[in-house]
Amino acid sequence: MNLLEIKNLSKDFGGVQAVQDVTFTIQEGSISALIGPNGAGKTTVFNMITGVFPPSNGTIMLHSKKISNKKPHQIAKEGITRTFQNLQLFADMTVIENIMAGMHLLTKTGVWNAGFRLPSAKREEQYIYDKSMQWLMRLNLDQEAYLPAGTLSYGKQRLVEIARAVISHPKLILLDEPMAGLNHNESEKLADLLLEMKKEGQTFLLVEHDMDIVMRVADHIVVLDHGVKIAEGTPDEIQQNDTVIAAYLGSEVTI
Amino acid sequence: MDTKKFTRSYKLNLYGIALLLFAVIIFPFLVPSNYFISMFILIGLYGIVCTGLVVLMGHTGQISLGHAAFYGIGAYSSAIVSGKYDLPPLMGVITGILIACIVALLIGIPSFKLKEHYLALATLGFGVIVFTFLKEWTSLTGGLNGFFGIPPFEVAGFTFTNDLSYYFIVWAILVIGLWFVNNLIHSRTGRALKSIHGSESAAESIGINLMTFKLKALIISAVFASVAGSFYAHYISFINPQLFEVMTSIVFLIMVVIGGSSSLWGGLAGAIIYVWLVELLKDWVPLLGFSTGGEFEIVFFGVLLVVLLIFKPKGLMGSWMEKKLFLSQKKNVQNKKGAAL
Amino acid sequence: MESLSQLMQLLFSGLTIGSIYALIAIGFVITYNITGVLNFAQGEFAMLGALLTISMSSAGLPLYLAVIVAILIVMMVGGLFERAAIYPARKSSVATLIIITIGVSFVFRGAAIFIWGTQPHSLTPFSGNTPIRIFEAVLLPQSLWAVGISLAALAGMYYFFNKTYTGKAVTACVMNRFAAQLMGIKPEKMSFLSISLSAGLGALAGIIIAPISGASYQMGLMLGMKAFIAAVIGGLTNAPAAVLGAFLIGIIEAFSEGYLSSGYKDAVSFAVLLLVLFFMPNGLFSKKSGKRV
Amino acid sequence: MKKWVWLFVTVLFLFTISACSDSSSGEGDEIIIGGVFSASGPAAPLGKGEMDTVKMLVDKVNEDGGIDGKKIKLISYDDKSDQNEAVLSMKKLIEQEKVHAVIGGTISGNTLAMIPLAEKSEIPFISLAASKQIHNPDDKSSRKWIFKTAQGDDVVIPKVLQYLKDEGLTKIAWLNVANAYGTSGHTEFAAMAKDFGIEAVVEEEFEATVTDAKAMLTRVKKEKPQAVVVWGTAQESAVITKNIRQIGMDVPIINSHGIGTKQFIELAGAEAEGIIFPIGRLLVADQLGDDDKQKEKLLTYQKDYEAEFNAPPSTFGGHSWDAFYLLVEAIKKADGTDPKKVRDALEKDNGGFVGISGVFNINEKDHNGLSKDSLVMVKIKDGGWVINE
Repeated sequence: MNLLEIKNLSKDFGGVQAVQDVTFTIQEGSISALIGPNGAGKTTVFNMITGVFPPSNGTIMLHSKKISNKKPHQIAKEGITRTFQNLQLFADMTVIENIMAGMHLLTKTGVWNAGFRLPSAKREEQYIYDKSMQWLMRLNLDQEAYLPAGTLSYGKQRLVEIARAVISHPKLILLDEPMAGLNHNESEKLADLLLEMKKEGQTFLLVEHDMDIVMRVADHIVVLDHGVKIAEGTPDEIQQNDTVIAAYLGSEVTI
Repeated sequence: MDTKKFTRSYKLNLYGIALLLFAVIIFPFLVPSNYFISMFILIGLYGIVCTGLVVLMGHTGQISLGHAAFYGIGAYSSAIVSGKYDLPPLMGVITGILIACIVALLIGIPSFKLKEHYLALATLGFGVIVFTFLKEWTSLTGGLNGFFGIPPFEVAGFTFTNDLSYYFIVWAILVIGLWFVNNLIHSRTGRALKSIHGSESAAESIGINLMTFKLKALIISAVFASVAGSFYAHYISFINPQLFEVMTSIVFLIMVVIGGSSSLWGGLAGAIIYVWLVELLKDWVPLLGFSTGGEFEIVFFGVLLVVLLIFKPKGLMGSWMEKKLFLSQKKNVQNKKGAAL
Repeated sequence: MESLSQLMQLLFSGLTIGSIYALIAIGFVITYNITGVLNFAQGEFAMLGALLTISMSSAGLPLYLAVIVAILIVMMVGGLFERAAIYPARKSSVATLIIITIGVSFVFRGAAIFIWGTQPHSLTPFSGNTPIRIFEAVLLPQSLWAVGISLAALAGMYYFFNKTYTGKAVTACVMNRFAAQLMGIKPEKMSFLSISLSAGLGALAGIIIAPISGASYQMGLMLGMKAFIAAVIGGLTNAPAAVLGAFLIGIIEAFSEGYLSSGYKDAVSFAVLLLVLFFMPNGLFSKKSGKRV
Repeated sequence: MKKWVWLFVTVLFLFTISACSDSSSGEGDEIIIGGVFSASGPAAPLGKGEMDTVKMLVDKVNEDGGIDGKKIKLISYDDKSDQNEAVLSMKKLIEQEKVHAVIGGTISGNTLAMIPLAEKSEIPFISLAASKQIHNPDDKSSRKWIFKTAQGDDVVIPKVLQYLKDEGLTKIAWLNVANAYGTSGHTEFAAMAKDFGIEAVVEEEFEATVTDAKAMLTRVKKEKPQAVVVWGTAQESAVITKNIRQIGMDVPIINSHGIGTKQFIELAGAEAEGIIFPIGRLLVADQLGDDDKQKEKLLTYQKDYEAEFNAPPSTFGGHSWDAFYLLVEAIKKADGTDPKKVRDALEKDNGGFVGISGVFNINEKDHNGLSKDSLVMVKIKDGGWVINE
């Protein structure tokens, strides 16, 4: 079943065509990857999906519901969360608080209930805590739960960021270069985790430069170059696509 | 897994609040003079304003250079409702809260599109405009001649006439306020506010509406300021617009910054330090051999302020809390790791 | 005829005060862009400049010499201020830095009371007091001085920033701190230079206005605030725009005073500030976008 | 946890200590007088002279052996022109220093904020500020313990209006500074002008920080007033006065008593020439006739003050001279410092007291006791002051 449908998506920044007429779909329960040389427009597509800026043209549909032109927090409410290329953790909050903050959309205690600590607020707080702790234990981060997030190693911070995005049961998670800054070992582990979560039914869309990982985890790959989609298909198909090879050769990167 | 460690800072603050409550109750028996009581009424009032500001500045990361306006709105609402129209003082306090909320919304919606310096300037401008209203709307506020004859606060048949009664109600409000803020910052809303401070784009990505939560923080701090203003008016019984000038907003900001905006206690600590410092300088500067103190007090105060902030840029409580919590937890982790080996 | 003369009069008044704001506003812009600090003590430099000049000229120094010496002293004070207060705290938060500059302004004001007392002081106009009449409106020689000097200062700044090596280095720092560092320019040095330069400009503003309104220890605060507004209206990143903003604020003030009531003068300026911030957050004269919101 | 306990204990302890050490007073052989003056901040030009005067007088009285052998101890605070500081200082004086009476309150706002404290603690309080509300409030609240030595606007304004009437200047322009001083003058003016047949053809305000008011003055000029009244203190009034002449208005300018300092003449320069204003006799003491009751005291005060501070005294200092000697007289008559007796003596036994600000006729109904005869109209001539009567 189609989870996300992107149709004729375009974006121009004051005359510069960053993304042009891009169309692709994402299947529920799959891992899709958006690849392409630097400046291909991958992050621009991400930013349009997450509502950072509106598309100049085209539509984005989630479960056949139009979500283009919504604001970032509304997109999150629709069920799309994300991680950032340059880590955006709440550095002064503890690890567990970061993850608890990720539960924002699943909970609803307001200022009044929270401020006077009414029973409903207490119950909810316990629920948030338990669930966050489960994730931390799954990620093997429970030891670090009470450290300020900014003091963790890069790889662990990455995991915290993913946990924060995944904990609210989003329909789709966008990962912006999740492997950046990780060593080989860490990358492999993260890839395993993604595959594991896929098995549980989680859908991902990632932008990634590490082609080994992409080929390993992705079910479906979309290739962009100069803002235009030049190929689409399974990893095998993409690896044999001449246009893709040419584009990458042109930018002196080999697959 | 139990929540003991997670609620540690919450519990610590609760103990602190309980201790404060105890101190508040025994304090009047320890001091020999009523003067300290009235000094602590002022500290309490500033503490209320600054505790609210801590939510806005320390937790949400939004600066305000116009909080004297909310303080003034509370004071004048009480003065006008109870002094001019002879209505129950409690209604004045509530009117102040309502007006403060509305004004906070009106100024917040356009202002929170701005950041940092620009937000500071916008709130500064807002402060000047409210001040001008208080000054020029003479039929209602009495203008620069001031508003005198504000009746004492009164609720359920009890009239607050002496210092001690104001001391208790002001500090009771402050204790409740601290408890409220402590609950708040250890909740979903509090985490949302803190995440805005941490990273706006990440906060949005987990579904936090920046505008709504910034407005919530502003409204909370505006209500705190307004309530403090109301009780100031009833206590002193005379107010004039100059009390709510830009300089007062700056003084609130000074208190929060020297106290440490990242800690629950920063506002109160700042209020105590500020008032205390001014008081001490008044006594000490003449000892250094300067006859009329005024100008020297200002110079000393300025120097102390600069030195303090250079060495403790996060304020006194800020640096202390950080060290305390961070170090103890790091130790915990190391201990555990050691145990595991 | 009468309304024309009033119009002219308002314009003259606005331009005079606007030129004072302009000098201080340029200082703001320079300081803000190079150090990232919103300097609330900027207006105090004007106060120091004015009072120093008055002291020295009443001690018998010729006016031009008093002016030069005063500006130099204030520049040194500015440099000292940067080294002692701004530089050590340069990595602190916005609020902390604002409070530090406010703390410094307390020190300046207190010191001024100590040295000059609380009484206002006066300075004789630079060149006579015979008003020039244009369409029934009155223009004082001192106003001409004010506008002339601020325009000359602007030209001087332009020359400095675009033609001299040091000036270009400062400009480079504004545009890209990192790149400038790579080219061997030390941002710390630039920070020192920029604040003492702004201090000098502030002092000049204070000296010009002293014959018009007198000078006292508390004159800095409001001058500083207004110059602030001017700089922000102009866009804070652009000195010529700040000068335009300053003249605009001067004229708006004069007109709201002339046609409305002077009680609302400050509120009107700040209302203009809010409108600009809300609707044109990059300033009236700026084309760059995205930096403020 | 431990640190919390520490912190609070320390705070409490320190306060207690400083409280105990400060309240060392209470010995019966001293008369303790409290003072609260605005010696810094915006009102400093007024408050500094007041504070200095009282200090000088206390030393003088003590050198002469005190009052009935008892020395006077003065405890004076600078409220920095800030209301909260004033309230706290007053509180400290009453509660902690246990003063027998308080002199002070340089500005009306601070005085009004301190009044409830004096009333509640039943301590005689002599204010130096001008507002009518200080001794005769609109809301008729109690002012039993409050006295005042400055001419209020209810005294000064009639003097000015009388002058205008005598000169036949009936259509005038009224300009006041936008602060408590200016607006209270305006309120009084608006209430009384009609009784003297004076009409304000234009009324305007200007800021205390004004640098150029020509814009506003062009509007005033259009109304063609016969005279301009400028109600403000030295700096801003000088700017306005200069501007009036610069835009070519040649009508008489009447200023307020707030400009009675040499600074005004310096600031306004040549344009100060011919300005008329009401003021206490201190400024023109040397020109008074020998039959003038005040002359001798005025000259003595002038001489003493100049010797001590190397500057001429101001009329504001004069107010605190009056407050001090009224209090001294009252203490002598009350035979001690019992507040009630001192208060009664202030109210009843000070009739005809000759002071610096004028001749006081304090009674139960009037806790100020000055009439408009305590003022003279003075003209600025050749950079000095001459009596214009």
